Amino acid sequence: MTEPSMTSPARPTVGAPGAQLLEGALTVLGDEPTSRVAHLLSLPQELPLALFSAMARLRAFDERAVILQRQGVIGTYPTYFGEEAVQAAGVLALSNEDWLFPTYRQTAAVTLRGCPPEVPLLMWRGHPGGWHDVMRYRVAPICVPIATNYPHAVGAAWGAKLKGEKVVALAFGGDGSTSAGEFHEACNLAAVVGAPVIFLVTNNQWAISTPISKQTRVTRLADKAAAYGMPGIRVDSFDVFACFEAVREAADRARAGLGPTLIEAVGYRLGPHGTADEPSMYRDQAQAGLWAAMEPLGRTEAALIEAGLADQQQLEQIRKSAAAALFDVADRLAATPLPPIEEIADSVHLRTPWSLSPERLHEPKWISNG
Amino acid sequence: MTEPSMTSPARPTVGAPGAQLLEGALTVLGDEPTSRVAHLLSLPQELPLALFSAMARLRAFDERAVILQRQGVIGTYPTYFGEEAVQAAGVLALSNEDWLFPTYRQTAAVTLRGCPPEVPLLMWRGHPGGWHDVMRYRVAPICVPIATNYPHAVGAAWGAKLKGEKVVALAFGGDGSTSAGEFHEACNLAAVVGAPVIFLVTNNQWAISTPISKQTRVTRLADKAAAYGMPGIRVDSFDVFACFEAVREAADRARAGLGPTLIEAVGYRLGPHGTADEPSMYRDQAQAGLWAAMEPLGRTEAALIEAGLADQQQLEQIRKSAAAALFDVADRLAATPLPPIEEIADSVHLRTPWSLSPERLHEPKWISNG
Amino acid sequence: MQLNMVEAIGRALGQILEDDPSSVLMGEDIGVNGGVFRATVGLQQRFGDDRVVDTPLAEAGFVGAAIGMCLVGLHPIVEIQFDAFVYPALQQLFDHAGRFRWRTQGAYGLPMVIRLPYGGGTKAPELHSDSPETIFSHMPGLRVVIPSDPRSAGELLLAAAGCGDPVIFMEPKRMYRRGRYEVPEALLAGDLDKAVVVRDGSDLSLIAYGAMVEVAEGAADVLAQEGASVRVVDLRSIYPLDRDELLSAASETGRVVVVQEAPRHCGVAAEIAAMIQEEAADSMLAPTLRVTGMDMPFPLFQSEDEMLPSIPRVVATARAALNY
Amino acid sequence: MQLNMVEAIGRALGQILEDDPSSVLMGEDIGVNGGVFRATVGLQQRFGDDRVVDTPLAEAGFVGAAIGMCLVGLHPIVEIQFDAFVYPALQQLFDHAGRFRWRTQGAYGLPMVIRLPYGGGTKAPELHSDSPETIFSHMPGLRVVIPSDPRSAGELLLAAAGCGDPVIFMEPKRMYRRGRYEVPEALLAGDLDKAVVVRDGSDLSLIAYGAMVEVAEGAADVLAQEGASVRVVDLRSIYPLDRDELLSAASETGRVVVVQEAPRHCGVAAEIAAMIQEEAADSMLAPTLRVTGMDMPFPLFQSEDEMLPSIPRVVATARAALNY
Ligand SMILES: Cc1ncc(C[n+]2csc(CCOP(=O)(O)OP(=O)(O)O)c2C)c(N)n1
Ligand SMILES: Cc1ncc(C[n+]2csc(CCOP(=O)(O)OP(=O)(O)O)c2C)c(N)n1
Ligand SMILES: [Mg+2]
Ligand SMILES: [Mg+2]
Repeated sequence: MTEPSMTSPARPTVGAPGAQLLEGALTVLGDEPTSRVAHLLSLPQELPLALFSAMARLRAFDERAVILQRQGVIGTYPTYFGEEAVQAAGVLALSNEDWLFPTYRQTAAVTLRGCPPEVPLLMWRGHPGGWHDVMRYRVAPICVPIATNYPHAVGAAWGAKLKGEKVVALAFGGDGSTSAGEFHEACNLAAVVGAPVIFLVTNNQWAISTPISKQTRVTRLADKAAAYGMPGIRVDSFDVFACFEAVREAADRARAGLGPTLIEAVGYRLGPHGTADEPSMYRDQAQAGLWAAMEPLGRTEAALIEAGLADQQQLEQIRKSAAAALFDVADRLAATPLPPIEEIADSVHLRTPWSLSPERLHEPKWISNG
Repeated sequence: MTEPSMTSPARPTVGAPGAQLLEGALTVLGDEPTSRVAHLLSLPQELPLALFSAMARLRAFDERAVILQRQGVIGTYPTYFGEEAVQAAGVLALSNEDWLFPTYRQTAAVTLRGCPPEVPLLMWRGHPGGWHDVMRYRVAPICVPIATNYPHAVGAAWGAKLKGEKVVALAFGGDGSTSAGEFHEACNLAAVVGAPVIFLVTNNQWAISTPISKQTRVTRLADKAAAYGMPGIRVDSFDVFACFEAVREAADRARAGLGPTLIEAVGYRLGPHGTADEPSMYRDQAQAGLWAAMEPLGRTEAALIEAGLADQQQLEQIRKSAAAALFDVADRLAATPLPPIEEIADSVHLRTPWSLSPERLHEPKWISNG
Repeated sequence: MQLNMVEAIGRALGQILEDDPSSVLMGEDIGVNGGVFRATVGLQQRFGDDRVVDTPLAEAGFVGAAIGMCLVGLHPIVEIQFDAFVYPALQQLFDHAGRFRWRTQGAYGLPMVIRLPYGGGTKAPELHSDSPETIFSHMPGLRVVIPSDPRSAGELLLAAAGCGDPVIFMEPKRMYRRGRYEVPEALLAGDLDKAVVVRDGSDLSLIAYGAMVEVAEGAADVLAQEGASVRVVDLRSIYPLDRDELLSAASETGRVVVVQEAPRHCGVAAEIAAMIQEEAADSMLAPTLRVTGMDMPFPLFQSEDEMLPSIPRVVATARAALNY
Repeated sequence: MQLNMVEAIGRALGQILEDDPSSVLMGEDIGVNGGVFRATVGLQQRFGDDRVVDTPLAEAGFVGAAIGMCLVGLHPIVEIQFDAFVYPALQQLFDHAGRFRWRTQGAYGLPMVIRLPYGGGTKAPELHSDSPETIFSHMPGLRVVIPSDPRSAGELLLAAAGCGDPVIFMEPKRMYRRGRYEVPEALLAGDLDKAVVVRDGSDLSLIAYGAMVEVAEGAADVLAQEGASVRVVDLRSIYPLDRDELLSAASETGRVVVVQEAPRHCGVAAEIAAMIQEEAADSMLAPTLRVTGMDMPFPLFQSEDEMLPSIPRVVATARAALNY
């Protein structure tokens, strides 16, 4: 479950497919050891470990979810193995007043805002308790239809701006989402109205089985920002410190009234698209395996140790306690009662229409002579 | 009706709002007189006059249509006054084998492929005879919903390519259309599959009352091409020779297997959005009037005379006969019988379903006891 | 005061902007230009361009943005320029607007209104005459409301803006300038769920909505001359239906004709007919008949009167029901 | 040979690609990966990536492109990955696909098929279980076809590909792997307009389609044990409806129950009930009753069996009709 901790913080050999995409992408861990260490030491004291802990929690959730799926406790599950850095940085670089717009691939991001992990797990268990409290966490419901969360983020950011609040919105997305019309409409609208929004697009080079080369002809998704007159930033998606800087800078710009930013977090999908997907059907898994060295927890660990900010044991402990917190989660899931359908029907409208009233839900109750 | 023929071919004073947009746009007429003349003389002998004639026919149609609308012979009509150069060049730079995808603003373009002008006029008269023969002219039905014609053009071009035919497709559109998702999806798809398609976008700086500054934050629409990895060309929309070159080059590229091109034809909407629109509600019409000097027929006339390719009288004659051809068009429109609704209902499906059969169209015929 | 429908809508919008500082109007050309139908004339001047916002040409984008605005406490009212131009936004409406409250287990709603000028009868170009209410009423989570006259337009728009859930507010554009009628100076929110009996009668009920209410009333006049006492019910709420009023009309008159300009197959009239025969079968003296648009694209305008239910078609169908 | 539904669809697609050199398959992940449901497995290898094309993630774009392909003589068959993901393409389908033949005054059609895996019962995540057939059948110009078993899937898909007009071909994904049944080695095109009586009966007719046919048959078994002779009709064509078969069922059995998993309001069952009472009122011994999904978003999967019509619900409703 845990990765070899001897990973180096540096970037991988160019042997990995598409590794050249990392060239020119913002990096901290890929820098010279001295500047890498200097960067980590320049950060607010708690931050490096906080980022690591957040990633460890995300990892523990993901690993547990995969197990729960195999055990039949939850249904199909989209693992995000390897994308913890982007998510942790995306959440921690913003304040809790800021809004997040996750997709199916960031369902645990809300746990970094304090939501119990049972909640997103209930979602994958097909249970309505899986919908977290949107207003409490300022995290939108997870979004399944690709790219449709981008306009929401623009609206929230723009709305906050209209109200004179200094709130930023961040939308997550993938390389595939950039082909969809709503990505375009959202980026364009955001730029026109100067919405304080961040489009954080993880280019993991795959949309299910579709490689980035069949998705778009440009090799750098960040170049798409030019079409909207907004900055496009490229960052190493496996480098939590670089991701943090990129998001923080974009948030600063946004708060300063300078409008939206597109961030392309460059990487590679280390795992399958989801538990129902079989990548060996469509890609060379041995080749793909060359990217494993970039796995962000191991890299961060190595860097933290190198900078003297933590020792191996301490980090191991963080990972272990993150995992431990989820050992009995299956019991908690099982213990969560399913609300009756009448209650679910009653949740659709503020004033429930007659057709969704308990008496009308099942035909025999109201059919004459039934 | 006809413009002062003493117009100069050159570009207007910068006093016109947004005139700086023309900077860097491809031009022939805006060049030095010597190179301008040289260019015209370098063209195939018939071409300059053919372009002028095509524009004259488009102008005559447009002027007649506006009159017919005032007379109540046709309904709301979207005039394209000032956009004749883009349309004439778009049609003439391609072969008759190539496909055109017009919007509501290019309804007469099909007449340059031999379709009688009554046909598009019948469209605005609300008569089904207004649908031209799509396969005969290789011109798609006019497209009202903004940007939805772009994917069609991509499909036609891509399809031709898959079939091994050297056919090009050209889609017309406006500045407003670039904000719509389907513009993006079409451009991206075209670039990925290398479809031989030309996106010919007229930036007339207005989408009804919405100025380009509220439409997008970039000032050059052609810059959007970078997001797709295709070339973006800017051309003076009032310069028929420049437009011709731009389209021809894009078509050559497409036929050579080099994929799509985005052409931004830069200009200004000289007239209202349509006959129901009142531009003085939302723009300074006096300022807007400074663009009138760019009116493309006058400019072309001046250039043709300057190059010794025609004299004033000859050109006047071309305009007059174009107008004359439409003098009695109202009678022809009136003489076109309206097909009965049963016939229209029968045109929806190849095998007409019972619900659209003549007996079922009007209730009383089939209702029991009716 | 005497207002036509579009003026009444403009007034209601002004009142909403005045009373609710969180309300925002969005749409294409609604600012300086006041909208292509002039419903928002003067509002940007009055309330500023932070409250009355021109958007780029991107219906999915700005309907999606309206959803996001709700999250931060705004109450957006979105104008779609014409009926058919809502189609690019259907994914946002079906996948998000209609599902938000359910996704918060009932806790939070999206207080947004989509204003949609719709329907035929204005001699407009293609795709400017659609009547897509069925698709909104079938896809869950959306309320669908259609006024028929200036006063109901104003009152229902206020109610829609205050209802706390997304409302597709469809405005029969053919009625926009169909004469001025009395509208109270200060509008009060109407009842969003209620159909209204616009004229009482005991022999037959005509159920209609939007521009078809006027047609139904015209038909009722003709039938009255033939001695038939005809009730006319203005549906107003397309989803949810006012079941009580519909079943009363059915059981009290025993004969029902539903009029809709949308295509027939799976239209609102089908739902009403199905419901009446399910729940009031014993009272019915005749089948519930439908006068509807045809299952075809709305014809180019020279033939639009053939598509649109007319007084003669309604009268003929009503006679069939009366003689059943 | 014995095939399940998804294999039968794959076979039919292979046969189409083989017989019609103008046919092209398009969609997300249909090439190397063979589609998320594996319907196209092996086809790209067999026919090349010019015939079986992976598209970018842009449903409006590639459905629009399919329309353009038709103009140059191709016959595209588009796979949409899951039901709800067709919504971005609705504008293309409503504004263009459904209107093209009418826009050519009947002269030219678009020979395209949209394959849409749909419906619940597979314990899938949100927005992977919708049943949007109503919206396609209401909006003019589209044919809507739904098979219920491997053989009808293969035969109707062939018919759809050959019909000359756009067909929304909805595949009940819950039936994809519901056992293998005999399918002819060489498939022949089925009849696109015909409903099929899957079992005869004289006391009551159950009308169903897609995955609901199996449920209706299960209910018919139960009712048979109670002594009721129940006819089961598989609708197959959602638009146009097979009026003759439906009216025969109604008038010959006098009692009808329609089963659909889509929400009730304005569903296909409403249309059928409305039509039967309009046209067969005199033969009916009971109202036409409906067993449907509820007017709410398809619930997260733990509750999906509450949404989906079940054998007990159909039986109970049938009993109500029988005892009427
Ligand atoms: C509109 C829409 N079409 C199709 C799908 C099915 N689908 C789910 S994930 C996915 C690929 C997304 O790829 P990408 O955007 O790169 O994100 P990733 O999964 O790699 O994180 C597809 C096609 C969907 N969810 N929504
Ligand atoms: C999807 C859609 N939304 C709205 C409209 C209404 N509409 C018609 S023309 C137009 C402006 C188009 O501007 P532009 O693309 O610049 O083209 P132009 O009219 O200037 O030629 C609008 C909003 C439409 N036709 N389609
Ligand atoms: Mg991806
Ligand atoms: Mg324009």
